[in-house]
Amino acid sequence: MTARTYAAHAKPLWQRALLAREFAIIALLVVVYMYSRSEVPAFDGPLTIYYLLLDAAAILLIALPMTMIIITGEIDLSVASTVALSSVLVGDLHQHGMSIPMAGLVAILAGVVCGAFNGFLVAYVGLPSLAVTIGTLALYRGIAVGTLGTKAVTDFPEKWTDLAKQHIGDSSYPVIVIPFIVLAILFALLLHFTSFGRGVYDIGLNSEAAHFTGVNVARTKFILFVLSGAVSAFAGIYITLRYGSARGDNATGLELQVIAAVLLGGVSIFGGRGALHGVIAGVLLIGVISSALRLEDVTVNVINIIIGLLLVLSVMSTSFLSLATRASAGMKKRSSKSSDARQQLASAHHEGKN
Amino acid sequence: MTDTLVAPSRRSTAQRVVSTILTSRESAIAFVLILVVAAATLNTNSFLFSEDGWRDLLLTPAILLLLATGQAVVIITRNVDLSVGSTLALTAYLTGRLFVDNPGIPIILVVLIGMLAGAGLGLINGLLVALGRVPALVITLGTLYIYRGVVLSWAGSNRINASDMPDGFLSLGTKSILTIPVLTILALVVLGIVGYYLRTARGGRELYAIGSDPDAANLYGLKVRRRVIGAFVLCGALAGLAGVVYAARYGTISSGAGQDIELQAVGAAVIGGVAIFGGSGSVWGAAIGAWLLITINRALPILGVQDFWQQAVVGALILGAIVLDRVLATRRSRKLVEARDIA
Amino acid sequence: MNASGPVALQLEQVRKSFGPVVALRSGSLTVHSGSIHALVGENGAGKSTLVKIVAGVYQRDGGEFLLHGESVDFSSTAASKDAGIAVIYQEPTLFPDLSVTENIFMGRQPLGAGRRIDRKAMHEEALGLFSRLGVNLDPRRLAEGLSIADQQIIEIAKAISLDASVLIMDEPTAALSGVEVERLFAVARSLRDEGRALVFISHRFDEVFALCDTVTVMRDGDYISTDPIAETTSSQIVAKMVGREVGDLFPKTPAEIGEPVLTVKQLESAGVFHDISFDVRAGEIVALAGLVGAGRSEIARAIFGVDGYDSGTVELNGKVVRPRSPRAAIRSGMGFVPEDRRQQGLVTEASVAHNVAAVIRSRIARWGLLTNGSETRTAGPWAGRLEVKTNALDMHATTMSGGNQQKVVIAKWLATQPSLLIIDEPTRGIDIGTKAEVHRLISELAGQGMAILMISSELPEVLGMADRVLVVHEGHITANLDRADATPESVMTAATNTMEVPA
Amino acid sequence: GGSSDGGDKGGSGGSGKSVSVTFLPKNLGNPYFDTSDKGGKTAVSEFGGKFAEVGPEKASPDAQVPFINTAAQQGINALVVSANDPKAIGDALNEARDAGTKVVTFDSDTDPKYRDLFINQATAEGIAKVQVDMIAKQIGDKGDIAILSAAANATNQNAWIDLMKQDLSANHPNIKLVDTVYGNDDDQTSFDKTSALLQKYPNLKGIVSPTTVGIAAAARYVSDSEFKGKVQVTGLGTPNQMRKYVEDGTVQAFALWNPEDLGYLAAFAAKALVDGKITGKEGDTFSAGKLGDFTVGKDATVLLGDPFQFNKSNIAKFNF
Ligand SMILES: Nc1ncnc2c1ncn2[C@@H]1O[C@H](COP(=O)(O)OP(=O)(O)OP(=O)(O)O)[C@@H](O)[C@H]1O
Ligand SMILES: Nc1ncnc2c1ncn2[C@@H]1O[C@H](COP(=O)(O)OP(=O)(O)OP(=O)(O)O)[C@@H](O)[C@H]1O
Ligand SMILES: [Mg+2]
Ligand SMILES: [Mg+2]
Repeated sequence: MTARTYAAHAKPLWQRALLAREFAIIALLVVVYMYSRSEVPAFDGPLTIYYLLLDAAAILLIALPMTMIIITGEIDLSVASTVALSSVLVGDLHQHGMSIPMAGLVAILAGVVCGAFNGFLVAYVGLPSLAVTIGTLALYRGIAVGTLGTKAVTDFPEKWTDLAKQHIGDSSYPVIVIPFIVLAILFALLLHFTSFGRGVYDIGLNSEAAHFTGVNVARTKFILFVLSGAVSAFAGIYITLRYGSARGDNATGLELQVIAAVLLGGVSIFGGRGALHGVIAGVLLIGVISSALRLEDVTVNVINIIIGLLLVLSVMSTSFLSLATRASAGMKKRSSKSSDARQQLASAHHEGKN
Repeated sequence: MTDTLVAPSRRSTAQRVVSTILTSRESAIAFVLILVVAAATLNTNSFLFSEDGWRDLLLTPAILLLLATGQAVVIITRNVDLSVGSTLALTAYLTGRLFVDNPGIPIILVVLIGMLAGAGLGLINGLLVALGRVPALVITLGTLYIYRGVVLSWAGSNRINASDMPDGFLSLGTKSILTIPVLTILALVVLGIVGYYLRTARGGRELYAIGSDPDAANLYGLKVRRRVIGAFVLCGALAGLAGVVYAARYGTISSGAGQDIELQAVGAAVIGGVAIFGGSGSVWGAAIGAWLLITINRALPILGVQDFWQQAVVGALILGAIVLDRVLATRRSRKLVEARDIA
Repeated sequence: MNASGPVALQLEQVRKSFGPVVALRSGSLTVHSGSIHALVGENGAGKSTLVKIVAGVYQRDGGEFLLHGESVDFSSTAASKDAGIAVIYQEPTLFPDLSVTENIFMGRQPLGAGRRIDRKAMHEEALGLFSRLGVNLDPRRLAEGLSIADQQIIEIAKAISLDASVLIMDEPTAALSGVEVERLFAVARSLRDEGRALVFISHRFDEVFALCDTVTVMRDGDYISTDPIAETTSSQIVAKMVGREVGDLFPKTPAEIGEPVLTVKQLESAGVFHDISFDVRAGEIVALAGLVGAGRSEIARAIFGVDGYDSGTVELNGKVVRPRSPRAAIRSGMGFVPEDRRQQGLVTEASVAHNVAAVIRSRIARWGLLTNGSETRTAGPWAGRLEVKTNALDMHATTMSGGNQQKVVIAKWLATQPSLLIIDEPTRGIDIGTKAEVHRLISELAGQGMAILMISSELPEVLGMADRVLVVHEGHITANLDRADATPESVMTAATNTMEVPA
Repeated sequence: GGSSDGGDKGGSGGSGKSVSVTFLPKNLGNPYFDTSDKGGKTAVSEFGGKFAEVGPEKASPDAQVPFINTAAQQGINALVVSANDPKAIGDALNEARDAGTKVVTFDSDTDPKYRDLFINQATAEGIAKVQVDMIAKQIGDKGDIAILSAAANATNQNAWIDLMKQDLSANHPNIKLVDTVYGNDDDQTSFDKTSALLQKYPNLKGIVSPTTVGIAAAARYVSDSEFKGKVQVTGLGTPNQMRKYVEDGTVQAFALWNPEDLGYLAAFAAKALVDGKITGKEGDTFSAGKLGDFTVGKDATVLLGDPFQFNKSNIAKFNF
């Protein structure tokens, strides 16, 4: 039998790159950045990039695991509460005489436990992640607030609080970008260049088919939630040191900021679609916009409106795009939820979600 | 929910009703609520047996009750509305502004305008979700920011004070009929109407059908989009009403009103047995869930639990509720599968 | 069974395609009031598509569609319902969270005072429908957890309660028992006698001949013929359906049968299947036959570890396979081509290369790292061996025809070089040409010593391909027939009769 | 280095030219700050500078930091800030100072090392004392009282509460402080906390709320409850918020300084710093427009004056 051979790609590289959604976000980021540099007073100063990265660092970090979780079609709303819990732990332990590295280690372990608890309920008990993490959002935050009560721990050694804000050499980049870059590379390798990462996409596109091809759906989700807990805890340590203050109400509302940025970065809330470079661009885009608007003395409310609009518009644009392509393919998409009740009974792994 | 197997049950209607009530999720939550009230009352008599204690027990949950009712309707259609807190802030501020800018404006008109404004915001959500085919979670996350930003820009640092609003309106916040606060009666009437509609009107049942299986609903020929939009409008209108109630109850309104209340509304619905993926649950359950959340918040300090721990208790409650649901559902379906062997 | 009433429903040259897949090329159908019209054709002939166009689920790309003589164009199922068309879809469309009564009356519940739903009247009406259909169902129970047969009954009750002038039933009997089928037929006849037009789709010829008065045959999206039932025979119909000699569809080549590869011992799963024991040898093709809903797919899923089971063991090449883990099954040397390739077999929104390499990707990774390039290089030869038709390996599987998709699924599993391949409904919804290719491939694989466990609802396929036939009925194996003993009669008896003693 | 003057990072720095002053309140949407910032704006326009008001939605330190950073980037001449945390925003403030911005805190201070000057509305002792005196008088110097504060770690509130406790135990042995609860400067939370307090302590005689949001919420709750007249509410509030409750008798008296004057003074102090007239040294003097001359005290602190008591007889004269 003379086997057929195939081209690897239907379209040339430049077309594939241009049509990708990530490209649009990166292009928008570049445009907004260039515009701000030339039009916004003081935006081209040396501090802009530094502060922008300091502010965005926590979101950038947490966005890494969040991207993967959303690609599997799940969501983690408890990240900011994990940040707070980790912050409170670092503070409390430090107050009781533990060194910062030790306290940080314990906090990361606590983050792993938080993530594992979410992951267990979602992946192995089969509960919807939206409901589970709304619950743990309140639970973890409650433990954080309860632990410190009225106190705020602020007497951190300067060695450590300075580290969180240090510049790399003489550059305008803060040191925190180093762990971020290391983690970003690891996550990018994991998501885009391993079999595990392929499984993550498969789960989001069709978790039933993934299960049938031997992807361990439950374990994959569990691991992602654990990663999310660990990275959130790390971000919690960073936030604590950066502000030199451990409080139960640190990072309130951060979860929605992370999710907004991830979605803006081109990840589909339905799962199965998205890439880390888009997400990073999404976070930075929000950072650049907020920073430029603040420099223009625009108040936070207007910034919020703009970010909200951007989010709605960007999501609508994907859905219109996909609607258009689907229409041109003449396909009526049947929902991924099987109409057959048997599968739901047969295995708890396939939680129907839309 | 009836647990009967394949063959028609031979039990009488009365028996069936009794057993349904006894085994329902709503009564389980109501039971927990009674326990909480009893424990707090044993500890401090005045929690229940004082004029103010009794009034607060009934009155404090009114706002969340309205929000949870609307939220439950949306969740039943397999959607969610995160923007209710921002909607509440907008309509609460609008209420105050109406009184400030139009002295002598009839109260009933203000209530209507508040509800209409809320309905309008709900309509925006509904249109974006139904026509844009974008998940409600994302859309309403976006409108949460946008609506909140609008109040902040509009109100700025302006605050509406009690002295800006007529006494007739403010007294709504505390007036009682037969010891039952007026606002509670209002919330209960709304709850009754919505609950009755969901249970006995065709449109209400269609909401359940849509949430149960949206594709089947389409195949069946139900007007899915219209109903989903309707659910969002209702939810918005109730959030609008909640805004008016907020103004009457608290008397001061700033742009930060109702921050973070959206997750409480979703939590109340979930605790009350509304499945997060639609199709089942009732507004009664959501209402009792709201009542429980608020009452626990009030009871904890009395029970000697520092109020810093309240949020943790709420979280544990939500998790307990969904895990319980899963356990019961698994048990029920196993029974149904095994029943096939016997049949 | 003759001169019936005026033409109720008429379709002429209706066309419909889904992207590159042409589902209907020239669909034509003329149904008279007061008659029961059979629509037959092989899997994928386009019957359901035709039905869905009538129902307003899909809009036709071209052609005529007349209802009671008037040209119509339904944009939604609501519109067709209003026009008096009731449809039972092939796949049940129930609301699992609602009671069976509500499922029947959704959107048109009887109303009492104050436009309030009159539950009592509704339940009574439902009970009336159930007794007419001869079933004993609690009108208040939830639809969740109903067996396929019961679900189908609800669909039927829903359709007949609509009081429609045109009633279309897409394989309503596939999961029903003999008695239930008889009841349905009685109801159908009485509806016909009331002057309604009925369309009946079934793969069972005995039913077609017992119930219908006219038959239309379709093949590959084309209209073939319409004949009065009295003037045709089943072999004529089969010939029209298939369009060529049946024989060359099943190029079974004898293979050397070796040692047992798969051994299943007393597999048990409450409510699903019971006491399942059998083995499959190297080079052997074993078919699981039975009615839809008999539990064959469930057995296969349990063996492969997609579902769990309560007790029993599965051994591959003498080693026990860990339950509930497809990974373990794959590692031990199993492959599984599932019945629903869009939902279970493929990630349709991913590329061909991604799908073909899906199972073996951890093997082709270097130092744990995987690139698109290495996937494409690995996938290419396997896609080529199966002659998958696509212009590039990064095309999404969404755009492919069913037959091509099936080839991708098979390529994916062949790439793992399994010692046992389980194939559920290997040729469902595949055109005739590809069908023969798939059959040839299965034979060839068996010839190379692979053990094959095949599940098929098509009797000719079972009889043509299998070395041995296991018949499943309600979760029990009711017959174990050698190729020589397997006849349509022996298989059908075992498939419908519980009393049969397992061989 | 408070006196470094490398302030040409893109702003319009340098004395003599127009001075840019940015007010950063604890949060937006707070009428107290609205009033004080209004005073600041008046002052800035009097000396012909450039005024801006920015701030976060929620009163939390991490939300204030980006605004401080922005001020540093803009190279504005002076930042007038009410701190949500004495330490958490400190480093950011110092960075802004390094970039040449003068930092004046008002209303709520940071650690002295993070700012050039603190404009104190009144001495903490004075504020604590006036509140203790008011409640003691209103409840007849005996009985249970509770405190409804703002956020659990608000600097100024906590300082006053500590001083009030000392004053109570030293001078008012028959008054018992039974609880301190936190309303987070949120209307709804403060309201519900009041309700919980009254339930938990049926014998409560008085509630002291050293925060404007808290006192209004407590008064609103009490005014409609069976406790009206039985439980006294006092503390720090603005006349407009409290007018209704003073008139209907729920509240006999409450205290506050004039927040508008506070902002006004802060702006002039900022200007004096920018112009190099003062450096924050004890004994420095500067003039603040219509308010007259002020002298810098210990720890680089400038005192506005004594708190003022509002009651039925004088409240009609005030509108802020
Ligand atoms: N939504 C869809 N998207 C793409 N292709 C489709 C879709 N629905 C049907 N097809 C294709 O159209 C063809 C006809 O399918 P159809 O379901 O009408 O066949 P059928 O005659 O009803 O078969 P069966 O006897 O198996 O029910 C098949 O090749 C099928 O794969
Ligand atoms: N709704 C349901 N919920 C749970 N179990 C069900 C349901 N419907 C059917 N089952 C069980 O699943 C078994 C078979 O289902 P299925 O239709 O997959 O069988 P099959 O023989 O593989 O048929 P097919 O020809 O469709 O492949 C039945 O014996 C029944 O007990
Ligand atoms: Mg079909
Ligand atoms: Mg099957």
